[in-house]
Amino acid sequence: MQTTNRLFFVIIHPKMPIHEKARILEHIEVAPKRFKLVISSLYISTHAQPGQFVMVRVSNELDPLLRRPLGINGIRKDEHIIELLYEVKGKGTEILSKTEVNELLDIVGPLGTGFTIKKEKPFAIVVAGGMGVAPMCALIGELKKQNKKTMVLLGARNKETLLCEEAVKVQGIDCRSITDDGSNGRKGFVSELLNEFLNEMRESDFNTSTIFACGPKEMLKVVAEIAFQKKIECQVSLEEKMACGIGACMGCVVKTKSGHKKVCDDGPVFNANDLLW
Amino acid sequence: MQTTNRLFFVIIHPKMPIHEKARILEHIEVAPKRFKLVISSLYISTHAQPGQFVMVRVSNELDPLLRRPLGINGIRKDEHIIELLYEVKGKGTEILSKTEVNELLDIVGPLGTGFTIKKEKPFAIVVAGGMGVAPMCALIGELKKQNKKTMVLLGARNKETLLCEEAVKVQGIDCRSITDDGSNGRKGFVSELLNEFLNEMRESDFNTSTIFACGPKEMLKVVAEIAFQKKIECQVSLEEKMACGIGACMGCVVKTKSGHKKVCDDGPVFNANDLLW
Amino acid sequence: MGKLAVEIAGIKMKNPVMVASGTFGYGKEFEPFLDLNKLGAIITKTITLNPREGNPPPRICETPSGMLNTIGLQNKGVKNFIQEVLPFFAKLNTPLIANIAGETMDEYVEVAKILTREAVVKGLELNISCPNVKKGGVAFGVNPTITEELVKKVRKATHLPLIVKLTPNVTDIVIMAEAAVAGGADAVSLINTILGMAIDINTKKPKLSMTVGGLSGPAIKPVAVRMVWQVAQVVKVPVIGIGGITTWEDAAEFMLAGAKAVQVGTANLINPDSVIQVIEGLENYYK
Amino acid sequence: MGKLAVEIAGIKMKNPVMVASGTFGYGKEFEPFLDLNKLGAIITKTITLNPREGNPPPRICETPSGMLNTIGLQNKGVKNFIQEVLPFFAKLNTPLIANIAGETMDEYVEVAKILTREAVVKGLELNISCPNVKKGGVAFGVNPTITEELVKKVRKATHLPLIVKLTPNVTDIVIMAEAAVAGGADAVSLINTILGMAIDINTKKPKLSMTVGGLSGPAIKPVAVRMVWQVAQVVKVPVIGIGGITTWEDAAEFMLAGAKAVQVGTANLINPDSVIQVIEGLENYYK
Ligand SMILES: Cc1cc2nc3c(=O)[nH]c(=O)nc-3n(C[C@H](O)[C@H](O)[C@H](O)COP(=O)(O)OP(=O)(O)OC[C@H]3O[C@@H](n4cnc5c(N)ncnc54)[C@H](O)[C@@H]3O)c2cc1C
Ligand SMILES: Cc1cc2nc3c(=O)[nH]c(=O)nc-3n(C[C@H](O)[C@H](O)[C@H](O)COP(=O)(O)OP(=O)(O)OC[C@H]3O[C@@H](n4cnc5c(N)ncnc54)[C@H](O)[C@@H]3O)c2cc1C
Ligand SMILES: Cc1cc2nc3c(=O)[nH]c(=O)nc-3n(C[C@H](O)[C@H](O)[C@H](O)COP(=O)(O)O)c2cc1C
Ligand SMILES: Cc1cc2nc3c(=O)[nH]c(=O)nc-3n(C[C@H](O)[C@H](O)[C@H](O)COP(=O)(O)O)c2cc1C
Ligand code: FES
Ligand code: FES
Repeated sequence: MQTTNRLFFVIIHPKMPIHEKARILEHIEVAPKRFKLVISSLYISTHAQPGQFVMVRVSNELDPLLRRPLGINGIRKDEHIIELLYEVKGKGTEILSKTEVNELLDIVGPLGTGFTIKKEKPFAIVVAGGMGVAPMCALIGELKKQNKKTMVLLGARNKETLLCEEAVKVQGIDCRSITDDGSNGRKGFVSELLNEFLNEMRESDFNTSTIFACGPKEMLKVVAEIAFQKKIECQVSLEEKMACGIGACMGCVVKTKSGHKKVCDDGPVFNANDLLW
Repeated sequence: MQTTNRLFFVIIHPKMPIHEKARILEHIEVAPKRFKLVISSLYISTHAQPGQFVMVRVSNELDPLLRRPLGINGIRKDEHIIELLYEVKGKGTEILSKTEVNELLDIVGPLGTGFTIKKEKPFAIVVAGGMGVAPMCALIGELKKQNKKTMVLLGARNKETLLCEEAVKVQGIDCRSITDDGSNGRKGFVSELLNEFLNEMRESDFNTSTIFACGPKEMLKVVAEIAFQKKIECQVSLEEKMACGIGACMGCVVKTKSGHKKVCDDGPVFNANDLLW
Repeated sequence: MGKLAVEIAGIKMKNPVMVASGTFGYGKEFEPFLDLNKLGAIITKTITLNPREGNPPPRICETPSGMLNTIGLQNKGVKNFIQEVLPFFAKLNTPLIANIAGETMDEYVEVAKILTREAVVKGLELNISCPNVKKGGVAFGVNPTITEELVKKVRKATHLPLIVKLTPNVTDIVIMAEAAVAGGADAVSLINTILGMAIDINTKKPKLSMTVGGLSGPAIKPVAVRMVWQVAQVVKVPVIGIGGITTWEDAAEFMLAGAKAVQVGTANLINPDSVIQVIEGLENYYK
Repeated sequence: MGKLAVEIAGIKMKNPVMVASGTFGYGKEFEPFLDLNKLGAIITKTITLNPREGNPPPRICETPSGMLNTIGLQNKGVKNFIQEVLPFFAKLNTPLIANIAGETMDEYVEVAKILTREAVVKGLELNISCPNVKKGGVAFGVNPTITEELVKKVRKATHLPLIVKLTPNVTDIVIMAEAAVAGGADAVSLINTILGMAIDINTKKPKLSMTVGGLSGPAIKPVAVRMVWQVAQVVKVPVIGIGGITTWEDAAEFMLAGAKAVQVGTANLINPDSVIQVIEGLENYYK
């Protein structure tokens, strides 16, 4: 809630999260048990980078105690708005899903190290599985702004839970999708789409491409393996149980080639090659 | 939630509470931090006696953990409705105050041993201090039904928190009131009204009168002392911290001349003479 | 007998879900809410030789996801129990386990002997968290030598299945469990409440009349699961898990930690039908 | 200096509210949320002689009104601390207390010696919940003789104010506090986390990589208040209360139990500005 001395922190703190109560502007069930939250936050919308997240306090009581991490799904800087997209999994997200428009949401953010979009890489392949699509929407928007040639590959359990496809397509961005049960037309895993698309690509474009991936760990592993084989840069966004989200508790580490790294601070986005899966 | 074998329990269980989720029909802030809850409950409205209470679960989470005891303020048998009247004190009642019409309220009731209205006592003096008025409204209704000659004496901190006076008066029942700050006209404690009224009464009516009292412990003590001096029967409704409300945990005892008694089961209404204050 | 049927310390139960001592009154209070015949077993509130008035109020207070109590073993004594309470249980087909305590070892032995004569009593649970009057009020159950001696004495006094209920207020719960088993326990149950305290900052006084009390409820579940897991890896007798169980998932968690059965305590006070929810949930889970 | 100013073990503080070891990173992480110069003192995450990788993930899980952690004292060792972290604290006017631990007594002594040379370090807090490698991994802090010996050794190695942080996983916390004082502690702080455990019923595996972990947060507050109260009645040195403090009311409760100062732990992780709320609340309360 403290907002003084911001300028000072700009200098010493490249990442400067704040703790604020932000107003809910919209809250819609976009698919069964999947909700979109539209929130007013001048500060977070101004500073957020694709791949970053916020920590949400879902209750003022002591149970559930911990904040829930949710990726930033959309950044609408002009409107001072951020969007979250989440699935109801357990009791925290269940409580969250009951909050109503006009209520204040207690959030800390923007947090973490997001995706790195590099000048020297004109091609982007975005791979999202399930709710892993959430942070990818913000990324896709930024890729478009930076004129990257982007292919979006989406996987989900079924047609109903395949989110954001339309939103990507209306922006004129290439997008293919697949579902576990084939209910959207094609059956299988998103890694198949990736293999297929890489076969269509010119191999000479591989080293000027980046794969950005988010989704279940098993999916990320397969994607990372493919990227490694083809020598394509691969950035993956990981999930780990978190207490603080700000790098203070060391609770959220993953094993990397250079020791334990904090998902909330060093990540959530990591170079796939640095990880010990 | 179990409602089978009711008839069976009627026989072996004179008090037969149930656990149910009852719909909220109205929820109004009748005074600052004072709320009235109107709830649909066929079972409780049918069986409740004046002076009984319900145990309310204000949250599905584990904090706050315990149910909150609230007296039954109104019993509208024909409409299958009960009313509660409560003050926001701490976090439980704070959460309760946020529940909305049409939500289901998780309650156990009716509980406890209420007031005893005796054939041989045609005169009733109802003394209520502060939120102690809550269970008295149900009692007053019943006294009227049984054609008792009733005087209601109400005390409160100030005019704003002096509740139910109008509701009593429109029924044509005598009612006097007093406030700590004099903001309703007269300044002082409700025990003064009692002394005054007893002075107006014929002493010969004392042994055919009952004083029914509910309010802060200090007030009840004074009322009990007055009743003892004048040899008037006095029933007081007590409060004690409760866990179960159904007589199982022994958590809510008060000291009486015959040992520890459970407020939730032997009470909340006790004969003032039985208590060790 | 369904899939969930178990035998603990020789007591046959329809399912491994009991109600914990002191949180289920004498059973009667729960009749309006559930069918008592569905329970695995009913453990009574602690019974002592002589009637006890218990501690003065206030006796309970709420804490984050838990509660403190200092009931002080209020009960009308073993004789009254046999006369007034036992007949009710004779009509049920759920085994009744009598939880007992004393201020001296002799009192434990005496109560055990008296209850052993009662056919309705199917087992005894020893509450060793009780203050040992001869040792300045320190609980019996925090000393392994005293625990073993006490269990041995009660063991000699009864042929009934003997469950020893351990207190968590010790450095090493495994040593205490081993002492109970060495003394002749047929099963151990754990945990009893953890010593805690709360102060009202307005009155500046403790919230409980006796200053300290026993912490129970979901807050203590992680401690209970840990202790059950530690003990289950070492002792050969069945372990009964207790502490913060409010849902079938909690009960399953204790079973995975090594408990053969569980007891539902504080949850009964919050939702009087909790134990039925736990049983039905487990029936589903193990089906 | 305001009304709340205190001196604990010779360390002057603006107010009695510190941040607990391991829950405030190295302070920097909280700069965006609060003014570090407002705190009574900052306790570092535990520092060991050599760098430690800590335990594998998963390291934390949520429990009712609490959390379990098994960080495993991940830190880059005392040398790195002096080079990389200390300079930051040199710029603050809030006293820095270094929390230290070792796998052997010699390691404790060594770290204490090294840090005593650093002017920025205003005091030491001994984390004696650490497993004692020579004694099969049982924590130093569960044995009074070992505790006293350890404290004595560190006492000889440093002239800095010495706070001994007690573990609650003992039968009698008072004996442990007395041992620490006998060894030369200038203050005791309590409690560290309570051993706990949680199992995921879907995967059937423990939720923490090391199976057991430390329980912290509001759930343990009643246990912590009780222990602080027990210890404060007996020892002559200042008692620092820790355990589940999330509001100023909680802090006041510990002060009423006899604590001269408090530490805010888990609450920092939930609301990064918690400690400021606590300080401002106390300022109001004691005004
Ligand atoms: C950086 C990051 C970004 C995320 N972004 C999104 C998103 O945009 N949309 C979305 O739907 N989900 C996202 N998740 C997953 C989301 O945090 C969990 O689904 C959520 O915390 C579950 O909480 P619960 O109370 O419903 O579940 P419970 O099972 O009750 O949670 C219990 C505890 O486990 C933690 N937990 C449970 N699942 C996860 C998980 N997958 N990752 C981390 N912690 C977990 C909770 O935070 C809580 O502490 C993200 C996770 C991380 C780490
Ligand atoms: C039989 C009975 C009938 C009652 N009827 C009414 C009523 O009709 N209207 C009304 O406004 N209040 C009534 N009360 C008081 C009401 O129960 C408390 O105000 C309420 O429980 C406070 O809860 P909280 O969470 O807001 O406060 P907190 O202070 O957060 O509560 C903490 C704990 O203390 C208990 N507690 C706090 N105050 C009391 C109290 N005065 N009596 C018993 N337990 C308490 C709570 O139930 C809870 O367990 C009644 C109490 C009893 C025992
Ligand atoms: C109000 C109350 C009274 C209790 N009385 C007894 C008792 O008489 N004897 C006993 O052995 N345990 C007693 N206990 C302890 C419980 O049986 C149980 O061991 C403990 O509460 C932990 O389980 P829980 O968290 O499920 O409640 C009591 C607990 C509560 C809450
Ligand atoms: C994530 C985490 C890490 C901790 N690390 C340490 C540590 O390194 N050294 C230590 O002495 N205590 C450590 N603790 C214990 C806390 O300092 C504190 O004693 C305990 O958590 C109880 O206080 P709380 O309930 O306010 O958190 C840690 C606690 C947590 C939650
Ligand atoms: S969640 Fe605390 S360091 Fe990452
Ligand atoms: S509240 Fe449990 S016996 Fe009265």
